[in-house]
Amino acid sequence: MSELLLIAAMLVGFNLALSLLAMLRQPAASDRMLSAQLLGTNGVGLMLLLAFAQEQTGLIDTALILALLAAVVVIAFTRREPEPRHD
Amino acid sequence: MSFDALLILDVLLAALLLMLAIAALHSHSMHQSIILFIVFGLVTALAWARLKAPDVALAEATIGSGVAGALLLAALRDNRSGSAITPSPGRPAWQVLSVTYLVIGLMLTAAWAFLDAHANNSGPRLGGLVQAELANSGVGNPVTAVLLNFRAFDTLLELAVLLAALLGVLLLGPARPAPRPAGPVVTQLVAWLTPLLIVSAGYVLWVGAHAPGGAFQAGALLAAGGIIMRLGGSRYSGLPSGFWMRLIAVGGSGVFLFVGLAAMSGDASLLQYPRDWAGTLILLIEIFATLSIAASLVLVYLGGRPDAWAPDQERGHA
Amino acid sequence: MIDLLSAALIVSGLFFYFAGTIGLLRLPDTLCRLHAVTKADNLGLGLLVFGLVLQLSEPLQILKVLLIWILVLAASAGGGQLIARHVQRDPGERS
Amino acid sequence: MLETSTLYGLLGIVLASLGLHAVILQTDTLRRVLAINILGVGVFLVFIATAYNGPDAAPDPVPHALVLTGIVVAVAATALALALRRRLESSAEDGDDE
Repeated sequence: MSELLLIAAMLVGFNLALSLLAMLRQPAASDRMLSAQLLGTNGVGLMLLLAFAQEQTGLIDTALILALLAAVVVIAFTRREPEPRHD
Repeated sequence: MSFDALLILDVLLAALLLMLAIAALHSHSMHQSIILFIVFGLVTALAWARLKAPDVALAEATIGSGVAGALLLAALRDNRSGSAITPSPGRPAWQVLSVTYLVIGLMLTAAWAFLDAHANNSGPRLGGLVQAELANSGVGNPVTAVLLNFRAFDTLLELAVLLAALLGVLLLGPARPAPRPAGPVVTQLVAWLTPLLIVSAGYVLWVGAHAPGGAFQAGALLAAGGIIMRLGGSRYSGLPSGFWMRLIAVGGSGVFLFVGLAAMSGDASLLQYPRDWAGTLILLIEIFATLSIAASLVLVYLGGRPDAWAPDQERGHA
Repeated sequence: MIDLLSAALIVSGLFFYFAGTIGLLRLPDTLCRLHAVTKADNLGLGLLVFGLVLQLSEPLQILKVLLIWILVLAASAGGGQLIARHVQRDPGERS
Repeated sequence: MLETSTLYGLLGIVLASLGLHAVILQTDTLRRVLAINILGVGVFLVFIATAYNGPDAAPDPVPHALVLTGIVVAVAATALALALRRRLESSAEDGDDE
């Protein structure tokens, strides 16, 4: 079983690298955010696989926090228009 | 076989980090650079996980990638509203060349030193000492034991550094204007995400005593809650006003110092907790440190003195 | 038996991960890519999560791992909306 | 045979050099702040790589605690640098009236 987990972790790593290549090819801002989201999902999956493969349950918490921050980062990405009025 | 798969993963992660760093440093668009930097933080967290440093992975994800990314994105907004940055001409060739050679020389020296130290891995290690003394520290997580007991003085000064940075930011001027109220999607996301962030901050703080986690990660998670409330259009980002806000901002270093000094009333020296009380005192310090760290990070995210910083009675006139 | 099921779920999860990335690389415009990424990747993570949950026995751990999937689903649903809106607002796109 | 700790340690040195190079040579202040952060991550990698004791042994917790401290100090410095940069830009815009 742990063999499978390790190979799965490696493959998700490959996928992460592919997503990054896709990201670097995209000139448009929204595509970059989309690729970042994809990288986030991959990262969460890889962190989970490492938690099981290395038998470090603490990494499950880290994966959970990464998932939470993925949502935070999405908000930070899309809300960046300057404020027109001053108060 | 199994070892090989992990080694390939390591090489992949290393290549990813290099690519991300180069792209982030040299991409044409600053927006792209910052997104790449946030992804760089994510991959770094994976590298920490591979090196069996889950505490650092958690801190990197929350602080190094999350809060620092949000700070940089907010700073990017300053560009558009503020003065246009003059596209400065590139450096002269002799500067580029000499700096490049110098840095390459430094890099090779450092690599040689690292490999040499690595080959003669015989120097004294503190790790064994930490494991031996862990039972006396009051907590079960060795990293928390180092941070809040064995080297508590460093952590106290670290909180002081954070406080100094906060004071610096506050002195430099007023906060950025609040973003306008958000649309329904963001409002909804913020509404369910903020309570989850608060609950997980509490969890990470509590779990830090015996597993990866602790005050810094918890504080950064709380701060993330404040930051998205701000992005959702909340003017005060969930911060209290005036007196209470100032009290929370200094509370972390204050309680830490107080406990450290109180420990001296016996025969002990500064920050040398009584053994039976260590666990409780560490938790007490960590609770206040978490609140302080969260408030400081949100305040520096605002980019300066918010209106609510003023004493309560002045706010009515402003 | 459980191990076999778990392995099958993990492998199919990986398949959808790759499908999502290929979608990102090959599909012609942003909205198509958005569709591919948000659907395929979340399914991939979901299968992975269920495959891993089968190996756990502690209820708290199971709850946390499932929560991860729910969080990513919600983030990606919200994120998909916001990015689609971003595309609509300025179709020209500065780079 | 390449070891995990050697790989990450050398990677850290390369990243720190890339960061240092960009801190000195880039002209945009925001990018320089970003470069300092990458320099920091490179240094942290060297620390954590030396703490690593192989896949089966527990790593040394002292460098982990040092790096945790470092991450917080880095973000504090980043925040201060960005606030200074904002002040710099607003005074460049307003001239000398402040």
